[in-house]
Amino acid sequence: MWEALKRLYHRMGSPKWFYEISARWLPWFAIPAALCLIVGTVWGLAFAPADYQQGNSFRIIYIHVPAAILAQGAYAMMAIAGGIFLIWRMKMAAWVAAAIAPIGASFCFLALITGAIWGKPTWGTWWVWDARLTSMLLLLFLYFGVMALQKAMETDDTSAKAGAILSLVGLVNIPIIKYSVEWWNTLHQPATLKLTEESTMAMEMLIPLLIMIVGFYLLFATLIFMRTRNEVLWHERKKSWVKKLIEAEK
Amino acid sequence: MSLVTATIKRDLIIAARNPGEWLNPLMFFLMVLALFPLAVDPDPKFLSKIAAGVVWVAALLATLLSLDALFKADVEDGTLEQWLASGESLYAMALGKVFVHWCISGLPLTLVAPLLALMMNLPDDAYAALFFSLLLGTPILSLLGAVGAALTAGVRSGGLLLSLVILPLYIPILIFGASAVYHAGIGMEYAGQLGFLASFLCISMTLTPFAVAGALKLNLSR
Amino acid sequence: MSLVTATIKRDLIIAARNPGEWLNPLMFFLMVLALFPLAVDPDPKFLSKIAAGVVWVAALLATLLSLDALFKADVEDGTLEQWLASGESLYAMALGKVFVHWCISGLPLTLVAPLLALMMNLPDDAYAALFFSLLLGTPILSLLGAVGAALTAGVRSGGLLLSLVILPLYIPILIFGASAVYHAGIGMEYAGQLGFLASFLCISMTLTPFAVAGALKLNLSR
Amino acid sequence: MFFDSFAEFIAMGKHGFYVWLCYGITALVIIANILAPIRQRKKLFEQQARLQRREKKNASEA
Amino acid sequence: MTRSAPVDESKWFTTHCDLSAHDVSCERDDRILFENLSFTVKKGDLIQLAGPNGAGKTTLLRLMAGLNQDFDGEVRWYDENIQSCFQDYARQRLYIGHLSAIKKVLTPLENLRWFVSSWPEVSEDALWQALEEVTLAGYEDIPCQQLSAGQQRRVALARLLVTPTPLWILDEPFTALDKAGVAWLEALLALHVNRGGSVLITSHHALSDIPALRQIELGVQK
Amino acid sequence: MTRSAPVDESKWFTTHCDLSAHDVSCERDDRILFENLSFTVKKGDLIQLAGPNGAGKTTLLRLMAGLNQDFDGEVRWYDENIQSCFQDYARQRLYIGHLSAIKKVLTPLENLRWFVSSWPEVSEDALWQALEEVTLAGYEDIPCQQLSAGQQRRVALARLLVTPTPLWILDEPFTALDKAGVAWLEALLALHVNRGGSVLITSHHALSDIPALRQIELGVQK
Ligand code: HEM
Ligand SMILES: Nc1ncnc2c1ncn2[C@@H]1O[C@H](COP(=O)(O)OP(=O)(O)OP(=O)(O)O)[C@@H](O)[C@H]1O
Ligand SMILES: Nc1ncnc2c1ncn2[C@@H]1O[C@H](COP(=O)(O)OP(=O)(O)OP(=O)(O)O)[C@@H](O)[C@H]1O
Ligand SMILES: [Mg+2]
Ligand SMILES: [Mg+2]
Repeated sequence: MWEALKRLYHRMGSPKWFYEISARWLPWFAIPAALCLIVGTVWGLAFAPADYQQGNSFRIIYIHVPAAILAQGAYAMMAIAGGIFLIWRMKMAAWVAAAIAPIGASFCFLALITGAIWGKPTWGTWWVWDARLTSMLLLLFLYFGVMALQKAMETDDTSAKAGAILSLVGLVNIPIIKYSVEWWNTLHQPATLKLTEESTMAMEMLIPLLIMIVGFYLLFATLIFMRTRNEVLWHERKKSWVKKLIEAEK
Repeated sequence: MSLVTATIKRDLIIAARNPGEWLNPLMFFLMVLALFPLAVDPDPKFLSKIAAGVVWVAALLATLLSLDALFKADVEDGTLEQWLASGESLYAMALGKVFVHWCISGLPLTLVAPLLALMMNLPDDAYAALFFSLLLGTPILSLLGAVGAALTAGVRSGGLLLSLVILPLYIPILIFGASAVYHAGIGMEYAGQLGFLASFLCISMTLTPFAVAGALKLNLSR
Repeated sequence: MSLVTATIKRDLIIAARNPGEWLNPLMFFLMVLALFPLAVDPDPKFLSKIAAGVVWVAALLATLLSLDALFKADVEDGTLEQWLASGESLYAMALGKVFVHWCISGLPLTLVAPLLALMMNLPDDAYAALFFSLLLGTPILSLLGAVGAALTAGVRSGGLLLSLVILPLYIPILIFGASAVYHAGIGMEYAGQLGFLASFLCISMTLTPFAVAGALKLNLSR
Repeated sequence: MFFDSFAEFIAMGKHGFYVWLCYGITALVIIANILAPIRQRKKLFEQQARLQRREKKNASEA
Repeated sequence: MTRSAPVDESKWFTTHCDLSAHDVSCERDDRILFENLSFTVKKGDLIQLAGPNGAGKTTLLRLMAGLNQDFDGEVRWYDENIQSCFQDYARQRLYIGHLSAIKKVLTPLENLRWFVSSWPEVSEDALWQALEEVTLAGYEDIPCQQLSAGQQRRVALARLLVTPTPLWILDEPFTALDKAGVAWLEALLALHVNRGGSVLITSHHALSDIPALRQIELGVQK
Repeated sequence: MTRSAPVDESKWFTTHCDLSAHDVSCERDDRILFENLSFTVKKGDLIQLAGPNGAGKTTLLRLMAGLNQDFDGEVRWYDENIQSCFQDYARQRLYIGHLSAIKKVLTPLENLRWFVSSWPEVSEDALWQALEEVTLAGYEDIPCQQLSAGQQRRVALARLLVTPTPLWILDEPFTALDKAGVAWLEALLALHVNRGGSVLITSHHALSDIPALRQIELGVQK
């Protein structure tokens, strides 16, 4: 078991192996992702009952919540991949981290924008400085910082290392940021505007949500594969296997 | 193609290759906006009262920070020296550089400010005023800022010095810009403030390039 | 004398010869404070309410701007390379540089902030809180900022990038610092916030130098 | 189907605008996320192919 | 790096050089660098400014190029003060200083294109040829930051091949060039002098092979 | 600039140099700079890295100095990887790169003092003597920004006279030196090699006079 894991780890370190295997894996993520997203969307939009309080605006939940969950998870994944790169010098990890950043940021943006749009009919305002919302906004800032830094560095190696260092520092800070924002919020904020509490959701509402969450995860995986494959090609472009690949394409 | 247009084109190409040049001021703008509710008070009513001022202060600071790099790279790599050696008009060069700077900082800022003002709960009536006051005001910020940037281009830790030189000059624009938005928000007339900004824009468009040209020459006569 | 103490001494001498290095952050602090009454509302009651937050925001921005130069000069003139070549601990070097930075930015700022808070009509009870929250908070700003400064030292227009990288990390300090002052102003307990700042200071004093050392190495391995 | 008619489905009570805006933006973001790596890949292939052609030409000249 | 693509020399330039220094004196920091220096640069002259470090070679070169007005005496172009006919003068001389004015994010071709934008008669073909001659064929489309120090200098020197000016003013042009590069540049200088051009140059390198060479020795440093 | 003040050479250093490269390979941007390079630097060796611009001389030098870890193969100091005995190694070699690590606001003496702070045994007197030998007597108390390029380089080179290390690693040390300076440095290198020291150097300058000289030719640029 341990040996098998170790072998997998070493193989994951091999870009060529990853490139070849990911081509075979991609459809196994992409097709279920599309299915889940389509089924979940249709179910959520057309078949799930309306919320008795919020009416139909509640259907936004089917993208809002999956996007919010993923945006947070993606940051942790990016930081961990960066850490693996820094500690074990595994280049694949750096490329995965670089691939995650824009995807995570766009999901973060989606969570924010769908939340804001949802806020208008429910709270009568696009934005309030609620703890949850604020910490999501700060997460977006963290993503921006990492991406801007990666862009600004001149060489591939420094860009990967700088991004990794910053995302690790950010990861350590996330709980602190979250704690401070929540503490701040409970002191300042009149508790009138709150996200719906852990409402006991009806089954017909919950199942499409779960399907959407699974769909978003699969989509996320697909996107990471696609981007990481590009990173592999770019960084290995002078290796003979990539050269052959490119020649064969013509 | 003259050296002026060639330089404008070149600077725009550089900005296009470094998206950070125009994205970073925008992100900074957003972040500074977020500081206030966090530090002061997130109550929507309160925010709606300070929104006009805070949005303007944030826009001003974002412009200020982006100015640091305006001439510094050109001084350090010798581009400016070549410009001066070419015998072409430094006045035109100054205007060209400011134009490019505004395109990559003031203009995007003006375009997104109304969106971000939503977060500050800006009164509905004030959006037009915010947009137009920024549209007239940000070019002035770029023009005046260019004077400071040119003066401090040769200085090592120029960023902070630049702020000190320029902030006092920015005060009138800040006052008129913010008050236009504030007055619009409480339903009052704000054409006067915009008029002031427009006329100030005309004056600074004609005068500041001279100052910029003079300051740039200073950096070189060593 | 070891290289660390020699460097601290040298940097302090440099700061003494360039008074701008420590005066500029102070003046910037003052100017940002002055912007708010002008842009928002000069009513003393209103000011007294926002004073805590605005003073903290201004202190944060002043620190941010002074960070840009922290490692840049050392990278560009080869000092850092020599440091690395010397084989001495980069961890110690990072701490030493941050210490000097705090001495010439955070410390003077902490000392004058109570004076300037007078202008913002800060409630009488809040002065002690302002002083102590800044005394504990500004070293954290310097420490976290050093990470950003080290990461962006090799980058051309680093100033803005640095802000983007660092601002989100500054939020908890801003929140606790400003709220300590605010609560003191309305006669409430603020030991909790100071406690948070103190413990955060301890954590960042032990951890950030590693990140700084790692980031500095990046700038050299070319 | 929860809705009685297609028009009702589009209207979503009074919240049609918000719901459809959300789903529209989401669709755009997802499509952009899918297209970006595909275009990146295409560009990479073209660029590298051009480079390899040039290298070959240089090698044969030398 | 041979002169593979000789330019059509009959058309190379229409005016000839007639630059003269009259009693030029200059001091920096209480120290007289040179005093009452007079000399002329005419058709076919190759003048090397020699002298130890800090003698004032760069200073003299810059004031001859019209980039520095902080001196006593007069520099004339065809009997007119260079400042009063600067536009004219600038089109007749090419100045390449220590700094190469290369933008790192742009390609060699884009950089060269900017350099010659004041000379609309220079064709795109000529630029490609020039880059080929400085052995940068194949590097035309690579950002300059990926080139070595010597290669970047070659991009700057490629201007010598495309801009039709009779007078070249060059400050340490041999820096960072390898042996082949040095030989090529020497040959180019000889060619330029032979076809009736003039060169004013500083270099610690011995330019012995060119018969037209004249040296001006600047004061010994103390 | 003669060797007026010879140091007590018997005490100059206690260890000798034993540095070896084993199958070192390095590539940058798709291009192999060198491959499977092996050589040793022993007592009395003077090794010059030669090759055209962009051949990778600086890169090789930096990795031999332990400043760059981005390569394949191994560099050893007395049969131990330099990274694992870095502290030790660092005290036995002196690295002077392109950048001189001179702080412009400090005087030559203060700069030199910082350089030697890791060697407490170096006396203040030795520093004065060293500055005198590089013909900077009288300039000890003048801020370095008022010195010319060559004079600043001399301040950096003065370290060769005071730090007792057997191995010198020098990147283009002749840059900006005038003829007297070049002769002096050549003599110093010969002396160092004669007394049992070792030198690893890059220079486009021909070091013909020193018998111990060995050249390592790096690949031709393409
Ligand atoms: C810009 C505004 C908003 C942001 C940034 C935001 C952010 C978040 C975040 C971070 C989560 C947590 C996901 C998780 O980890 O479980 C979440 C969940 C949720 N949000 Fe929002 N939200 C916003 C607006 C809204 C609005 C207006 C509503 C509805 C009135 C809403 C309803 C929900 C619900 C029902 C959940 C899932 C239940 C839960 O996990 O507690 N959100 N949102
Ligand atoms: N910005 C300045 N401020 C004050 N003095 C200066 C400045 N620049 C140069 N100098 C002084 O002018 C003198 C001449 O400098 P210059 O650069 O012309 O020398 P150089 O002959 O080109 O020397 P090198 O061979 O080292 O390039 C130097 O001694 C220097 O002290
Ligand atoms: N930061 C960098 N990123 C990418 N490539 C680099 C970098 N620095 C140098 N190179 C490449 O490495 C090669 C070798 O550079 P290096 O500076 O070692 O050359 P050199 O032999 O010292 O040349 P010179 O004689 O011009 O100083 C160059 O071709 C350059 O393109
Ligand atoms: Mg000179
Ligand atoms: Mg080199």
